[in-house]
Amino acid sequence: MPPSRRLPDLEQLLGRIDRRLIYLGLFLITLAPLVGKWSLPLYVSRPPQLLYQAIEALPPDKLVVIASNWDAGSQAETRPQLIALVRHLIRRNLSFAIICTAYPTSPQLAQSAVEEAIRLESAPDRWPYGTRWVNLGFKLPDDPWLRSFSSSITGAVKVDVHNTPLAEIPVLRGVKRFGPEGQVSMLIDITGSATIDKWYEFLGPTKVKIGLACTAVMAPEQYPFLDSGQLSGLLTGMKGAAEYEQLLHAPGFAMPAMAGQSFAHLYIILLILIGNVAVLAARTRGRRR
Amino acid sequence: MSSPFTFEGAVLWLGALATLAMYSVLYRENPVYRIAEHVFLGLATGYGLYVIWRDVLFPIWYKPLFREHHWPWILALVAGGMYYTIYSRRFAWMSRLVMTTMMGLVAGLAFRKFYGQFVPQIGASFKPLVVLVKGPAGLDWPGTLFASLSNVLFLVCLISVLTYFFFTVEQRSPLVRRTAHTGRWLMMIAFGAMFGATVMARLSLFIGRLDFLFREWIPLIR
Amino acid sequence: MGVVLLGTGLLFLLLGLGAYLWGPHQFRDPKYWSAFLAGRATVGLFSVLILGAILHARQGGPVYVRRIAGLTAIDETVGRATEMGRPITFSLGLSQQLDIIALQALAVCLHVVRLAIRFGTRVIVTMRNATVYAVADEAISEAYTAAGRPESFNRADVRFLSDRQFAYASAAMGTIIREKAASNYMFGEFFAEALILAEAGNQVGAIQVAGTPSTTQVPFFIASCDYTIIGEEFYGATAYLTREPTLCGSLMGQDRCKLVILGCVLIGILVATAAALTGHAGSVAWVKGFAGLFTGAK
Amino acid sequence: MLTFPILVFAALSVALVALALLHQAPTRVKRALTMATTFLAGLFYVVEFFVPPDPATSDAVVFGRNLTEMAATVGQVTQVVAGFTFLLGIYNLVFVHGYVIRRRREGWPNSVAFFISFLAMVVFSFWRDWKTWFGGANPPAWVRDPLPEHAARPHDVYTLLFDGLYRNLESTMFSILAFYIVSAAYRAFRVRTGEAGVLMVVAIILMLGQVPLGMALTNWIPASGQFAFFRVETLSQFILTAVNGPVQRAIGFGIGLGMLAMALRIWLSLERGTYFGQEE
Repeated sequence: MPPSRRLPDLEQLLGRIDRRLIYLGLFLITLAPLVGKWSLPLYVSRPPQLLYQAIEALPPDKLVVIASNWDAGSQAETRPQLIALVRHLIRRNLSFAIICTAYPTSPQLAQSAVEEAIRLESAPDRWPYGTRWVNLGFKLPDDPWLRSFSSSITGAVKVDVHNTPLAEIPVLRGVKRFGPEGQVSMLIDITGSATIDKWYEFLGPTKVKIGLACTAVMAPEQYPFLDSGQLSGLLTGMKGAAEYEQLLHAPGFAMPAMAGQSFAHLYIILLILIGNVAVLAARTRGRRR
Repeated sequence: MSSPFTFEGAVLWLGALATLAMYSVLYRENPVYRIAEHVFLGLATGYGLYVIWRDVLFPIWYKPLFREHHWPWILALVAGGMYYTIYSRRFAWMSRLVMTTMMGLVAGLAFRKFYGQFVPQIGASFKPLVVLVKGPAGLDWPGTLFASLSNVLFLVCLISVLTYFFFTVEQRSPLVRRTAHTGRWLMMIAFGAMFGATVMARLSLFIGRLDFLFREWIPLIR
Repeated sequence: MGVVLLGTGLLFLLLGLGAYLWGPHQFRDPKYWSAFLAGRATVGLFSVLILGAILHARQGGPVYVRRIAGLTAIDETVGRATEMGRPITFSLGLSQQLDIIALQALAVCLHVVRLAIRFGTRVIVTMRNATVYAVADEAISEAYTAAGRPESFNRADVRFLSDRQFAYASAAMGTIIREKAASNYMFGEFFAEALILAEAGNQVGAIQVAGTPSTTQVPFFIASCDYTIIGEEFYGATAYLTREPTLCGSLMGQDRCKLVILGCVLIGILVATAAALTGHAGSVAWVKGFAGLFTGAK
Repeated sequence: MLTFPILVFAALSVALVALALLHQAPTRVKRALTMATTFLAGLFYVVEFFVPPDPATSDAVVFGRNLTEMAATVGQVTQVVAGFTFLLGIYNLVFVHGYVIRRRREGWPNSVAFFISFLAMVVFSFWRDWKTWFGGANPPAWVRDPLPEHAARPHDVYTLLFDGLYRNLESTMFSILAFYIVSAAYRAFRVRTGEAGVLMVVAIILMLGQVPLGMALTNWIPASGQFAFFRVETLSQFILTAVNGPVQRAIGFGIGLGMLAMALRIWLSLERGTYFGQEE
């Protein structure tokens, strides 16, 4: 009887780890940083830096419009982006309005995310709904509506998400147009869907600054727009959100989530190496015989 | 943790239970997963029917026919009905007639698809093997070398992978054989890259679920 | 071959002449014809090359077809399923409508089914689109009739699962695991769910063969399947399996087209290189014009 | 207005009579007809494609007929006819699961669950929108919640089914890929052959290049300078653009040609016997 029958040899041990153990490992290693709020240092790349600088340079008396076009399917990437951006706006003391054009469920998700951002900045009394920010709800973005929205916000939207007429909402008083001559200084599209092209088309001519935060899959196509200056900055998925949190020195969900990503990636690499050690072990044993 | 007896709470709890039931398949295929799978299938089929009616049959068939009275649309019903003869031996030829007509349409569309998708890539492949990159002080040598080598690599990849896909040429000549072999290796590099680049997106999905389970449902993550 | 080329050429000439003489005034505008030449001529040329090769093969011209690794395994997989007394599962992919990819997947599927009928082994075929289901049901039931065993055809073995991507994935995974598939085939168009199906097959220890033109999913098939058929091999599969002259000739035509592409690219690259080195304005313009033949009008 | 039902009835009768007449025709005729319809159907798109477009509108016009506009209609007809086949798919599901329940096959309660959830979804989705399609009374609030403050999440049964169950089932199934990608990597990336080795090494480089912890490994290499290329994120970007790009393009050429060739064979019915017609 070969010795391997008595002792579970290296090859057996390392080469055939039960998949359930592997799954459990992945589960724990991704969850732990989220629960423990561990974060790792990040290297902030240029596109988030650009977005940060663009927001830093905005005039204080104008409004920022956030197009929140994500739903539960991409919330791990887009929700932290929204929270980080809103936190930055609060720190810069900039009022903002939320509009959703992709999913009917987005306004509610955006509402809870903004409320969390306000809580994280411990500013519930400084940022009451209506006087500093407003949620304009979901609108179907067909071309006529987009055209009207880009020329007059209050003309295209009549009531906010709670059905309050816009005239009764202080933050929108006098707000009409986008661009340097108008009252809106920037549009930031936070999206899990192909919404940005329409903004280029309809808001591009108004010369308003456009920022984009999108899922990782969509980002590569957007680099040309960053180069051409059509985009003032870009956040790429969860990584972009984490980089932004780093820029703000305000760790939220994304930094621990990126730590989870890092650990999980290393975990996979470790598993691959273990598997190969098993192969080597089998090979050397084969040679000995 | 919110109460399951409000509407919002009910949505949350249903979602959480559905999530856990689906994940249970990671341990092994089990009765709970089986129920979840069939519920999912039922809901998806119902939803599919709803979407087909809402997005296709109502706006482009029912409305023109019964509201705007474009009577020829009734013939679409006949054509659609002909599919249903697959269950009858005698009338099955009708289903074949409509199927082969559909196949003909599909085939006809392929020409434009090839034209739109692949032909432009031929023209886009005309990259010079030498790219002279100008720096502030004359020629930027490292830049030139890098850009040129990238384009050479491009050509090598294109030729060798295309050679791998030659089916009716016997690979007798060692040159052809080696080129095809290189093509296979280069493909493996590309596939490895695609695999590695996808991991992050998939993990993001899982982190999204963790966010749902442990922030919205059980508030572990604050 | 010559006749076809000549005939097609003549047809186009006549069409062009007719259009010029009796067509609307735009036909007399040279821009019209440059728009036509941009790209369409390439598609036309490729079609003629392929048709010519098919005719050559149909008239008995010799065609060699190289080995396609995964396809040699089909006999083995069917045999294994028979020995183990377990079924074969076959996914026709996630095409959202009846399309060329689904039809090719069905052609491979029918080959497996015909073999399985001879061995008396069950094949469970699943798909995502109802039109594909209708065609598959009809074709498979006819395969049974043609083999003289119409009574063995079980309608419940051709299954439309769902038109929703992940509902399909979940149901297909359940099917593969519960039926304890001895072999699992995945042919057709696949998206992210590819790995779910492949891992399910892996869990029950099925021999897995996958073939797809969806290049992004090939890495995951390579990781989880025993055999993976890549890219154009997917379309070459039926030719390799059946050795039908039409199909083999078609493969030969495709190879000729690839030669043309290679030739064009090489010429383009050489002139582009010369242009880059010398900065000669004429060659720069020539490369642009040559590339314009392929990228030109919409 | 009366003309409409008459026209519909006439069109239906003509179509059915034509089918009945054809049914009497011998197999040879039917087969010829099949080939002819395939060819004509394909010919439409082929002509629409090969006719040089009007430079002004980029529409293909033949003898005063705008084929590009007609193609849009043909596309709609195809969509509608394909839409009708969906019921065929549902028939198949009902057949399979009904069979399991009738015979009390193993796992029949699952099939019952299928029927219940299917019917619930159909009833509540159609009931909810019935008025927008066919008019009639407003559905009750638990079928369609009219309150504007619930616009984001209406408190009705459809939302409960869709947001509560369907959406979560779907995203969970999608996210299972995270687990499977790990187990597939562990199992498959073993250096048994050179090819597997290449696959593994490149995948590892790319994985490192995606996350901060991986980038930290090569962070000591200066970001600008001759060796910047070997920083893991630069290297992985290079592999993606300089190798993956052209390889995918070359694979794409083959796939495109395969598709074109197959389309030609189907259009001209050169591939007889592949799908139907083996029995004769």
